[in-house]
Amino acid sequence: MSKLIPLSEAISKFMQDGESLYAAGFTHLIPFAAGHEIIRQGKRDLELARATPDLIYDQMVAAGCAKKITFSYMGNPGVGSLRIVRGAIERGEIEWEEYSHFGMISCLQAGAAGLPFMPIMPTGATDLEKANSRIKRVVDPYSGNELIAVPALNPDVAIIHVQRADINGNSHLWGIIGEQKEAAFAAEKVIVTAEEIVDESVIRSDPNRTLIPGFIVDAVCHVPHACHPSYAQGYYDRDNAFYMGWDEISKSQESVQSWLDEWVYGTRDHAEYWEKLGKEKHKNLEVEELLSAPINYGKY
Amino acid sequence: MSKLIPLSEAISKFMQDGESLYAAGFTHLIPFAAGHEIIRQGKRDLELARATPDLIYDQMVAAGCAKKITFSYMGNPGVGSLRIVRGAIERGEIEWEEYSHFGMISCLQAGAAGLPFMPIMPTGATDLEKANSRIKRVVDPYSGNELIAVPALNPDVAIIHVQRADINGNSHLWGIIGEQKEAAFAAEKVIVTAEEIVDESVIRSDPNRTLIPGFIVDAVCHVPHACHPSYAQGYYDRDNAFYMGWDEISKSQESVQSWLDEWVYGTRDHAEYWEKLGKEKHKNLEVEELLSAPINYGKY
Amino acid sequence: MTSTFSSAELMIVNSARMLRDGDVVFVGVGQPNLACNLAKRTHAPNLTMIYEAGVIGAEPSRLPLSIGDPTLVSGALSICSMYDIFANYLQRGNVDVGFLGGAQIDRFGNINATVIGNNGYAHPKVRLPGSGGAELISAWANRCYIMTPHQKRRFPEKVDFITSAGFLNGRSERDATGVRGGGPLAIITDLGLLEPDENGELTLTALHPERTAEAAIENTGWDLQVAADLKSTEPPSDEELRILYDELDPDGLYLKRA
Amino acid sequence: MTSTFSSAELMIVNSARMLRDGDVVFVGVGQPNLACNLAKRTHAPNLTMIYEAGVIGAEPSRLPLSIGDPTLVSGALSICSMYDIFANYLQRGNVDVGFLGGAQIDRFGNINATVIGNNGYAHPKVRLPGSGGAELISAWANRCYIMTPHQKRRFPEKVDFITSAGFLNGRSERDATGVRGGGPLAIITDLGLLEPDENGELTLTALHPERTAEAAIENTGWDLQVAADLKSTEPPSDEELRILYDELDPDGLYLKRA
Repeated sequence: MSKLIPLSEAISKFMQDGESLYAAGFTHLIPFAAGHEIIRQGKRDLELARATPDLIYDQMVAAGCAKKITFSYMGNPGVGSLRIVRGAIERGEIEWEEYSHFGMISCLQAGAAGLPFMPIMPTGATDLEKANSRIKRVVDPYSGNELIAVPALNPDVAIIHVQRADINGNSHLWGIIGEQKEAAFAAEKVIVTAEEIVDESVIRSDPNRTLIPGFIVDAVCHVPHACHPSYAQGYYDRDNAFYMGWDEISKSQESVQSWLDEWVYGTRDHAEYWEKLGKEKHKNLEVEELLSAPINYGKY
Repeated sequence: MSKLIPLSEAISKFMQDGESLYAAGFTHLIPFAAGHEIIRQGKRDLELARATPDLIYDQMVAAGCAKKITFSYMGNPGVGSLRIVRGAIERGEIEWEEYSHFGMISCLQAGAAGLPFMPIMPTGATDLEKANSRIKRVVDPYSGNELIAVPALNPDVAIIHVQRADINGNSHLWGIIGEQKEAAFAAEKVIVTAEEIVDESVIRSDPNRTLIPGFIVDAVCHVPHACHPSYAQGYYDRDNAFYMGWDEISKSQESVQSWLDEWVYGTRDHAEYWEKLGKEKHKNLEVEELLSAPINYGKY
Repeated sequence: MTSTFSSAELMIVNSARMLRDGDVVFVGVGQPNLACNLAKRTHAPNLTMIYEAGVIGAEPSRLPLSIGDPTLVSGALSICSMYDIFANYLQRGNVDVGFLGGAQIDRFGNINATVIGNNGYAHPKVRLPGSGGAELISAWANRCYIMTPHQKRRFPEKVDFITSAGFLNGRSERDATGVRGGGPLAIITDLGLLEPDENGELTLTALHPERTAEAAIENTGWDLQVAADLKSTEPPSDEELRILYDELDPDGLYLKRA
Repeated sequence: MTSTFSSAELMIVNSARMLRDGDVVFVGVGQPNLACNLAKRTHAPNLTMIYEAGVIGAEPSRLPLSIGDPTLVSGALSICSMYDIFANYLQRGNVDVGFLGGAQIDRFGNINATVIGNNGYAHPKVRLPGSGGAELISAWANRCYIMTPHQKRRFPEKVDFITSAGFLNGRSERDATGVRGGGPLAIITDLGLLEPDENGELTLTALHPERTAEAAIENTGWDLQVAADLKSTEPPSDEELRILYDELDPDGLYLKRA
């Protein structure tokens, strides 16, 4: 039974005001198109979790979608500060919950594995633990030593962008695979956006590449170039100029608003957004082919 | 710096009497050639750990290599009983430590992750926990509920068979990938045997396929058909007839001894063992090609 | 008396009928595998089969002979590690159905696959293979089914060792352990069906064609209760048998034609 | 006074020299990345570089601009998940060296990358990006090096918030926490090197060419001790500078030619 629906339908059906969201992708395959659609649909009071909020959550916070943000590194990767989220925290306008990267990912891992917590070895740094009451201690029953414990994160919705999926949601991902698998298994509902919708036979030709099985997926959406200004390995490059440009745009609420007006509210969908970027930008982000050596599964 | 050495040298250099061993591979890529070489070299007092001891440990126990066995399913897969190990346990001739599959694999996962234990949700079955004092309880700091805890397993040596590796030990594996990665990271020393030694460029063409990075590997050995009577996905089939035949052979110590004399002590190395199996067997185990669809990493 | 249907036919066909379309099933080789494939080719085309070796959505072109058979891998939908299959699939609650078997099954559906004998675990009279995945399937799959021939030695009042929890000493005791799965919903034998009553005690609720309650009582190690509304299972249909013999096991590896 | 060598040159070259052949280095982008690549092309050809995005053994064909740059991926040796990179690599003890930076570094090498200001964590005057991988690198890498310009505001007596543990209030306090890594071995600044004494206090142990102890003392927020055997670092060689400018950063993204 096909789960292929337009992104706008997936967001309106599966992402409700007040729910928690993990838009996955550590520095790669960041699902910007879905984030923009959430902004377009005016979702409110979301609890946003991501190891790196990145520009996607900066934009969603700027658009007023969020009441809380959970993160482990709140920067503009390779550029500097993430001005909107930072400002909201400094002014006390948003709730936040903070971990180290491994703390954050261990929360997701616990959620994916059906465990209530994950242990972490001591790090000596206890100030964050004092500031975040969700970080606790657990006693190793073998040595009697105290370890750090972090709680399971089970977001209501995970959004995962993948290079290719079939209409049932069976998904191939490659390149940096940060926490997509963990987010998908941790979440209650899973929305997959994909660069390409392929025949099931392509998925079945390489089952080791399928990090997300279709039966845990609720919706599959065909959204090429969904990650701009992030990237999809093998499909297009990271738009570093945009990441640097955002540092300027995000310096004032006015310029952010006018960017949102033009690029998100002012476009019907991601196809229009991409079109609007223009041929030259498309060309700049193009990437030459570099194929993997095939492997043989054998006919048995 | 190449780590490529003959299997006999790898075993004599890195596997010492009295050490613990995890020969990895859940139903697939079982490193029989290395097990046979351990028998040939007359290693003694080994602590053997494997989720499924399978025929490889049945043979090593028969040959007197083991003082202890740790396992989670002690059967001849698809056939029935694992007679040698079973007899040794029934007669009290060997120490043993037992878990469920998830318990066993959680021990390895803890070992790989550098944690002293892993939590497991309650299963209601407490008889094994009463029998194995290494299985403990840990209190979830969030709910106050008791969970099961299993201790880290960090074997002295892991032996991992892979489809292809470069001379530095960077290894591609596919098909069933049970616990090879976990065993490699959990162990103090890692011996890789490989169907094929390939150029580093083949490995680098598909980094997502590299489950084991070379820098944790101590020795790489080129041993084609190393898994017989188990199999290597895409290279040759499982020899089901042998698995069934072993059920007969292992009914008496005499027939086991004569099998060992002929097939292990009587062969110089695995190449000779494979040759001795004969052309017809080789042909029976052959497999037709079925290639994966390639993926594009892109030139950046 | 020669029966119209073999024990294997009755167990496989009735197990297949327990499955619902869309179920995610944790399955082993042999009879459970045949039951799942039969269901998939009849009333449950959207069944997903998961093997503990980490294979999801296999479409084997030959009958698999072990849970790690390479024919399960080529053309499967997904493959994951053993840690992930038990954690992300089973422990997380992504498995609807598990199939179990065992040397002993007791009055409350507890299963022994570890040791036989009264000398305890450390001095086994007969050492069995042990849990494998069974302890976890019985705890965490939403529904469990047990397939077993109906024999007195397999159905003791109390098992010598609880490898996999059924209802322990009664349903309330299982509930108190906090395990997520619902426990055994039915034992499918070659005589009929045993289902847990409100207290978790296995009672005879249905008989297969030509089988009798007397035979079931005689071949059970406890005082088997018979349901007031004892039912009869539908005989295996021609179509079910055709699929089994012609499509699924043409070489007769698990099924011998009567 | 115009210096012969730029601050960036001095920090990168001296950081590179800290690395040993065969080291496995957990590295970020920017200056640490240049230091590692310089070491690999000079005295440490067998260096393995690991990025927290899960990339092992990258051979980028262009200078990476973020830790998730696709150029790190194409042609890398291995890629793993974020959980695995922190668990199996860093927590397990497979990382020899980590590079760190931070807004504040104090007398005992503790680092603040979280909040500036005296109102506490909940009411930050300046909210910084936070830990990312830093808390874990400082705890679990066998050796840590900190690269930072030598400025008084970066070197307070005590940091406002400990994001990453150095020696806490002294070496014995770090030891008592049971963390596996050895802590910061050196702070490489644009003036010289600070190294921990037996108590874990950072002291000036070496000066770069044309730099003075007075400048270092003046630009440090605590009473900086100067080692009795104060050394001088070797000036960057022509070959080191050639590799940096011609091979590693030909477009001058991180390095501006004097």
